[in-house]
Amino acid sequence: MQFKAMIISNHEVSPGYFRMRMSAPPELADARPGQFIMVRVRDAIDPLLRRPFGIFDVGTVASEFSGCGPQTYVEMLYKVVGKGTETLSTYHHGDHVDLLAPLGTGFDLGDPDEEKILVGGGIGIAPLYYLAKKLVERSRVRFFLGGRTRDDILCVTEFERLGVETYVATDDGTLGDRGFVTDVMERHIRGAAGKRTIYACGPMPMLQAVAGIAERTGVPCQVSLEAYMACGMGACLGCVVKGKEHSDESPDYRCVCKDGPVFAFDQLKWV
Amino acid sequence: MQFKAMIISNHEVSPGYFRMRMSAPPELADARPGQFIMVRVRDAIDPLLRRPFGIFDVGTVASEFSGCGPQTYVEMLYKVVGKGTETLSTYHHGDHVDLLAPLGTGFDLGDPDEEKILVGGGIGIAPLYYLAKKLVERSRVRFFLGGRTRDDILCVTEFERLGVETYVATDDGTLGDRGFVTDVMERHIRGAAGKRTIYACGPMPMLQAVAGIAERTGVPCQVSLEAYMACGMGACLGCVVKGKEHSDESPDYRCVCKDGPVFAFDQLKWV
Amino acid sequence: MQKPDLSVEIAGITLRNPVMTASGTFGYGEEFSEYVNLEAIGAIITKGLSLKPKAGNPTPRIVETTGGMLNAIGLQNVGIDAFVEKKVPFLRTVATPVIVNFFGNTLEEYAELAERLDLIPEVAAVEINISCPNVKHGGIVFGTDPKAAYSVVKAVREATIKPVIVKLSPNVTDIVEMAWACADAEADALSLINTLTGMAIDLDKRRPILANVTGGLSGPAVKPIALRMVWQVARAVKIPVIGIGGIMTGIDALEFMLAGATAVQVGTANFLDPGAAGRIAAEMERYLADNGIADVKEMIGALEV
Amino acid sequence: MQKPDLSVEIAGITLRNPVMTASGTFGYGEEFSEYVNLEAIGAIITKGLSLKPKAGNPTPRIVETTGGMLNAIGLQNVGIDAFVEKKVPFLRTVATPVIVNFFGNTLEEYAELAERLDLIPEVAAVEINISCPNVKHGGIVFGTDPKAAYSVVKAVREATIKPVIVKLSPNVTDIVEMAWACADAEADALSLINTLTGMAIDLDKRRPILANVTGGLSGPAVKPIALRMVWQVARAVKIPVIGIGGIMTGIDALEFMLAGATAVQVGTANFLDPGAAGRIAAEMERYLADNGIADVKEMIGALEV
Ligand SMILES: Cc1cc2nc3c(=O)[nH]c(=O)nc-3n(C[C@H](O)[C@H](O)[C@H](O)COP(=O)(O)OP(=O)(O)OC[C@H]3O[C@@H](n4cnc5c(N)ncnc54)[C@H](O)[C@@H]3O)c2cc1C
Ligand SMILES: Cc1cc2nc3c(=O)[nH]c(=O)nc-3n(C[C@H](O)[C@H](O)[C@H](O)COP(=O)(O)OP(=O)(O)OC[C@H]3O[C@@H](n4cnc5c(N)ncnc54)[C@H](O)[C@@H]3O)c2cc1C
Ligand SMILES: Cc1cc2nc3c(=O)[nH]c(=O)nc-3n(C[C@H](O)[C@H](O)[C@H](O)COP(=O)(O)O)c2cc1C
Ligand SMILES: Cc1cc2nc3c(=O)[nH]c(=O)nc-3n(C[C@H](O)[C@H](O)[C@H](O)COP(=O)(O)O)c2cc1C
Ligand code: FES
Ligand code: FES
Repeated sequence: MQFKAMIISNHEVSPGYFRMRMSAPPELADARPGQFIMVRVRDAIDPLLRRPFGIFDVGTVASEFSGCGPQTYVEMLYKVVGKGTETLSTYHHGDHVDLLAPLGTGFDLGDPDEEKILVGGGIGIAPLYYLAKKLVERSRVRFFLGGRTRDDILCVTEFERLGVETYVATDDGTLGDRGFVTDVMERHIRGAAGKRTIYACGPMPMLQAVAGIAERTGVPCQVSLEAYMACGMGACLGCVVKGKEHSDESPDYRCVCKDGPVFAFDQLKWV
Repeated sequence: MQFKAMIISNHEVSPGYFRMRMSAPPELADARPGQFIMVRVRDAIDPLLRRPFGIFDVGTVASEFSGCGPQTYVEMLYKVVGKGTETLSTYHHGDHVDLLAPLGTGFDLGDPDEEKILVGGGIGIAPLYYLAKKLVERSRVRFFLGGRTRDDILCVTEFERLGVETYVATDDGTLGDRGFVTDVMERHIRGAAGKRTIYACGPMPMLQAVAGIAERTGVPCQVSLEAYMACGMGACLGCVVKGKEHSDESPDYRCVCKDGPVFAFDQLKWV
Repeated sequence: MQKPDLSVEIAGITLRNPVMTASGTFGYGEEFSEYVNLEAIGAIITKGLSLKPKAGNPTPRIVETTGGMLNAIGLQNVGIDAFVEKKVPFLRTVATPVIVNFFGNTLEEYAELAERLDLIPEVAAVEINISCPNVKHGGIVFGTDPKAAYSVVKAVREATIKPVIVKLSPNVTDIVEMAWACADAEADALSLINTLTGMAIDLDKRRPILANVTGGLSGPAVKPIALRMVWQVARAVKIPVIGIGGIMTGIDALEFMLAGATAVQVGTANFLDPGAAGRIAAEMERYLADNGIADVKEMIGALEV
Repeated sequence: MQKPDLSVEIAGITLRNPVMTASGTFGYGEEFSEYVNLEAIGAIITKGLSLKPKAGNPTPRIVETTGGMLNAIGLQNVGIDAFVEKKVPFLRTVATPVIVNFFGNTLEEYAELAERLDLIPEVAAVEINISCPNVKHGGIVFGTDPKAAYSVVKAVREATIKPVIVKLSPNVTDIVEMAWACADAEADALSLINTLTGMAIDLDKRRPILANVTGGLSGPAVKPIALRMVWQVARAVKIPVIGIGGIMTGIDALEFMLAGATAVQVGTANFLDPGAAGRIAAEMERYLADNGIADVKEMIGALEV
């Protein structure tokens, strides 16, 4: 869908990280966790391309008092890294942006009887909140959250409020354990019995570590990837990633935008 | 001078016309009428070039009550015509723009004992208000103001408040006389005795008509021109206009930005 | 006033309006069908096709630059067999001309593919992408050498009775010379411009951003260059010219027509606004109506210089 | 850490930093002296000079495009006599190397002007603008034909003992071939790119916006093309290369150096920000300091591909 969204709120949740709520048509309430949106930052030429962001949350509110009808909203959580996100961070309630949403496939929620392990690195937690919200309805969910320093650890309270058990690690030990969140997660998996699935999103080295753990422990794992995108709909072939069977002779490229951004880790070629 | 100006106010004075007041360093209070400013509309690449605008007014205010020191301001009056002016029109109190000011030479205030005839077409009145403010201190000033329709007639009250006699003409007769303001002005000059100087700013056909009248009546006349500009300081040679002596063999180009924007009409080649 | 007539004719094909989607920016049409009424656009030009499937380049393949973007997709495509099997069935359902953009690495490959395309009734015309290195002749790019361009166009011309459009590369000293060579080889129309070769660098990593090092620049940044080349070529040849490069609005499209283009293609704009092609056609219609112009064909080459 | 060393050497001239002002965008230096400390920049390159004063083109001469601008100033300049009389006295007072950009309409004019410039002690080096038509040879542009470029560079080379920089036009199929021709003719350095030929149209008036119809495109829009050409040329020749095209920040400038440039020139940026040249040098210094790089020369050609 393409629509003009009104910004409902846009606030800094940690230095350099913003959470933005935008109005959306009712159909968006059916978006699947792991799907993403593409934002046209300004109705102008610079920045030129749309910027992709995970869906942090969707929902519908109806004010009991104002008598307004129900209003669907979509939220994103973003980090200011360049001119697009910087411009977004200046927007206020009442400003508008043009959105394409929902895009991509999303996470497979899988078997309710198993434990769900969520692993997020830095801003990589963005698509995991909406996922957690869906998963806790049916499964036990643990969330492993890592970042460089404590300012990069976002929304712990929000996850805990869902009833998710949350584990934090920072590279510098300023919050939670010192070290890699993937190590904390691996220790947990090794110690525990029963079936589980890992859902991961974050920087590539973290995803590689997670894929390694999944490989070693035989735990199924879904990862959400990022890639430079132009169209977001499988047309430009700008965002591809190497599929499992890829070789130079017999290429197997998948579109992150259309075939992903979520992939079962064993469907991809890791280096 | 180059400085960051804070926007103090920016409001629509007539459909599509805005008046914007910006903070300025104290030196700007010495700007001469007819000088102009170049505005960097956004601290970004699009729009790329600065936009030139006449100085509508400058002044200094000191609040009696707040105890703040005196604050110099500069004002411009602008018409929304393209992406630069459209962006400007969205700015609010507290936003910032980067300015080069004051640029160019400005009007010659001339002999106080003569009558001053100001002729403005549409947004061409912009540099005439500050001029009128200076002139009324010493001379009798009449202001002839023309536009397509009544929405293009701006700031009549402001001029009258200065003690300027104001005559209005519109092409469609929706305000003042129907017809060209230059005809009204010519009738006035022909009927009157004594010395006078004409100061004119507006679209090229109007300036050509004014120059014709000046020529026929022998009344000295200064015109303020517009030209596409890149540097605003005489370096790029983008803004030139043909001087009186211009011919293909012996070129005589003048920079509107540096040698102007105000020229004695008999210094220019009128086609 | 009546609705303005937006239809134009290119190489014997009548288009309901002059706005086509540029190759490589619109997939095979289906991808965009949710966002734009495919039957509101002039023609669909499909992603550059080759005989065999092509892997394309490693990633990153795209990067934004000021007012434009670089791409080094590397002509990844499904190959002619999968095209016929998987893409044509959808295109058959759309009442809009389909033009197939294609390329080869040798003269023979160009000719063979043209023969294959000749047999597909859904293909209204072919567009030859000549911006490819000729692997048999030391990699000299077909699109920058008039003789090589002549021979590839000639080979295709002889292999198909479908209208042949040749897409010119702007990376040349003299675009008119290239246009003449293609016209001499009996091209039915010329389209220009393809992308300009450019590069972007990641300072911190000290590496090119694109895995392929260089890529093709497109988008509004290149529009002045495209407009100039279209103007030069349209004055120099008798066959119709299709203008491409940075078109974002109906105004842009009409400027290209004034410069001499009979039709236009919209590329990068599809990424900002998936409905761009339909919107641009509508904007053209509005402009014509507002200005009392009955027929868009009046605009072609109407620039006064 | 100590302050990074920003100095570089081009053709025997030591520059305090690699940032020069591009010809035609900085007048004769004096115009900008209120906004930028002229002694904080690497070198001043003056407006293209000819033997006789030149009128330039009719107006409009400039127009903004997306991410760039077109100019068709038409090389208006005061001529060598007025230059010596009116511009050199100011430049003499500035402790910054002055490089004079110049052009001619014939080989002989180039040589004659070079001889005149050779006698002016304030001129640290000359930069030849070869993007001009050779009036004696049917208007073929010196800058797009390697043989013509060779002969004009050779003629200048023989007429002066000052360092000779040749400024290359990007409007060519093969920039490396042009670079080779100039290096063969014993140019001391190459600067690139000059502007790309483009055009803009006023739809309502149905006319080109520039009175000259076409103009030269500059600004950030062209940066990817400039970066690619600098990279190609720097790998191909042994003489130093000066990078030009859309440089707005210290980051941009350092990217050009990674691509192989020994120094850079800043053009259009001067219009947005008259202090651009000084600011860019300061931004380069800050980047080097922040990244523990002691000498800017470490960046030259340090791109890993
Ligand atoms: C499917 C998907 C989901 C994402 N979800 C989120 C999210 O929820 N929150 C969040 O903060 N970020 C997310 N990102 C990354 C986000 O898209 C980039 O941070 C953003 O595009 C940067 O834009 P910019 O203009 O600020 O940066 P610039 O560096 O100025 O951008 C320049 C260009 O590079 C592209 N680019 C830069 N970084 C990235 C990146 N990491 N991934 C893809 N393209 C990039 C931009 O889109 C743009 O085209 C996601 C990316 C993808 C592909
Ligand atoms: C010395 C001088 C004083 C001026 N004073 C005023 C004033 O007080 N109030 C006012 O409303 N306008 C004034 N103008 C005109 C004003 O500069 C343009 O209306 C404005 O630049 C348009 O910018 P834009 O981005 O909205 O339009 P666009 O059409 O998008 O601008 C595109 C380009 O064309 C240039 N341009 C467009 N129209 C003009 C024009 N009429 N003159 C010069 N350049 C133009 C722009 O600067 C820009 O580079 C003045 C112009 C000059 C030269
Ligand atoms: C991502 C991308 C892929 C492209 N693929 C092709 C292609 O396969 N064949 C081709 O002839 N042109 C291809 N092009 C060039 C476009 O068709 C068009 O000529 C160019 O982008 C200029 O138009 P624009 O500025 O409107 O984008 C591609 C362009 C882009 C941006
Ligand atoms: C207004 C203007 C005038 C120019 N005049 C000259 C000139 O006289 N001689 C020359 O060699 N280059 C001239 N140039 C080209 C610039 O020196 C420079 O090569 C070009 O603008 C690209 O750099 P930029 O993108 O930083 O502007 C001119 C450019 C502009 C914009
Ligand atoms: S972003 Fe275009 S195919 Fe994925
Ligand atoms: S605007 Fe550059 S010389 Fe006047």
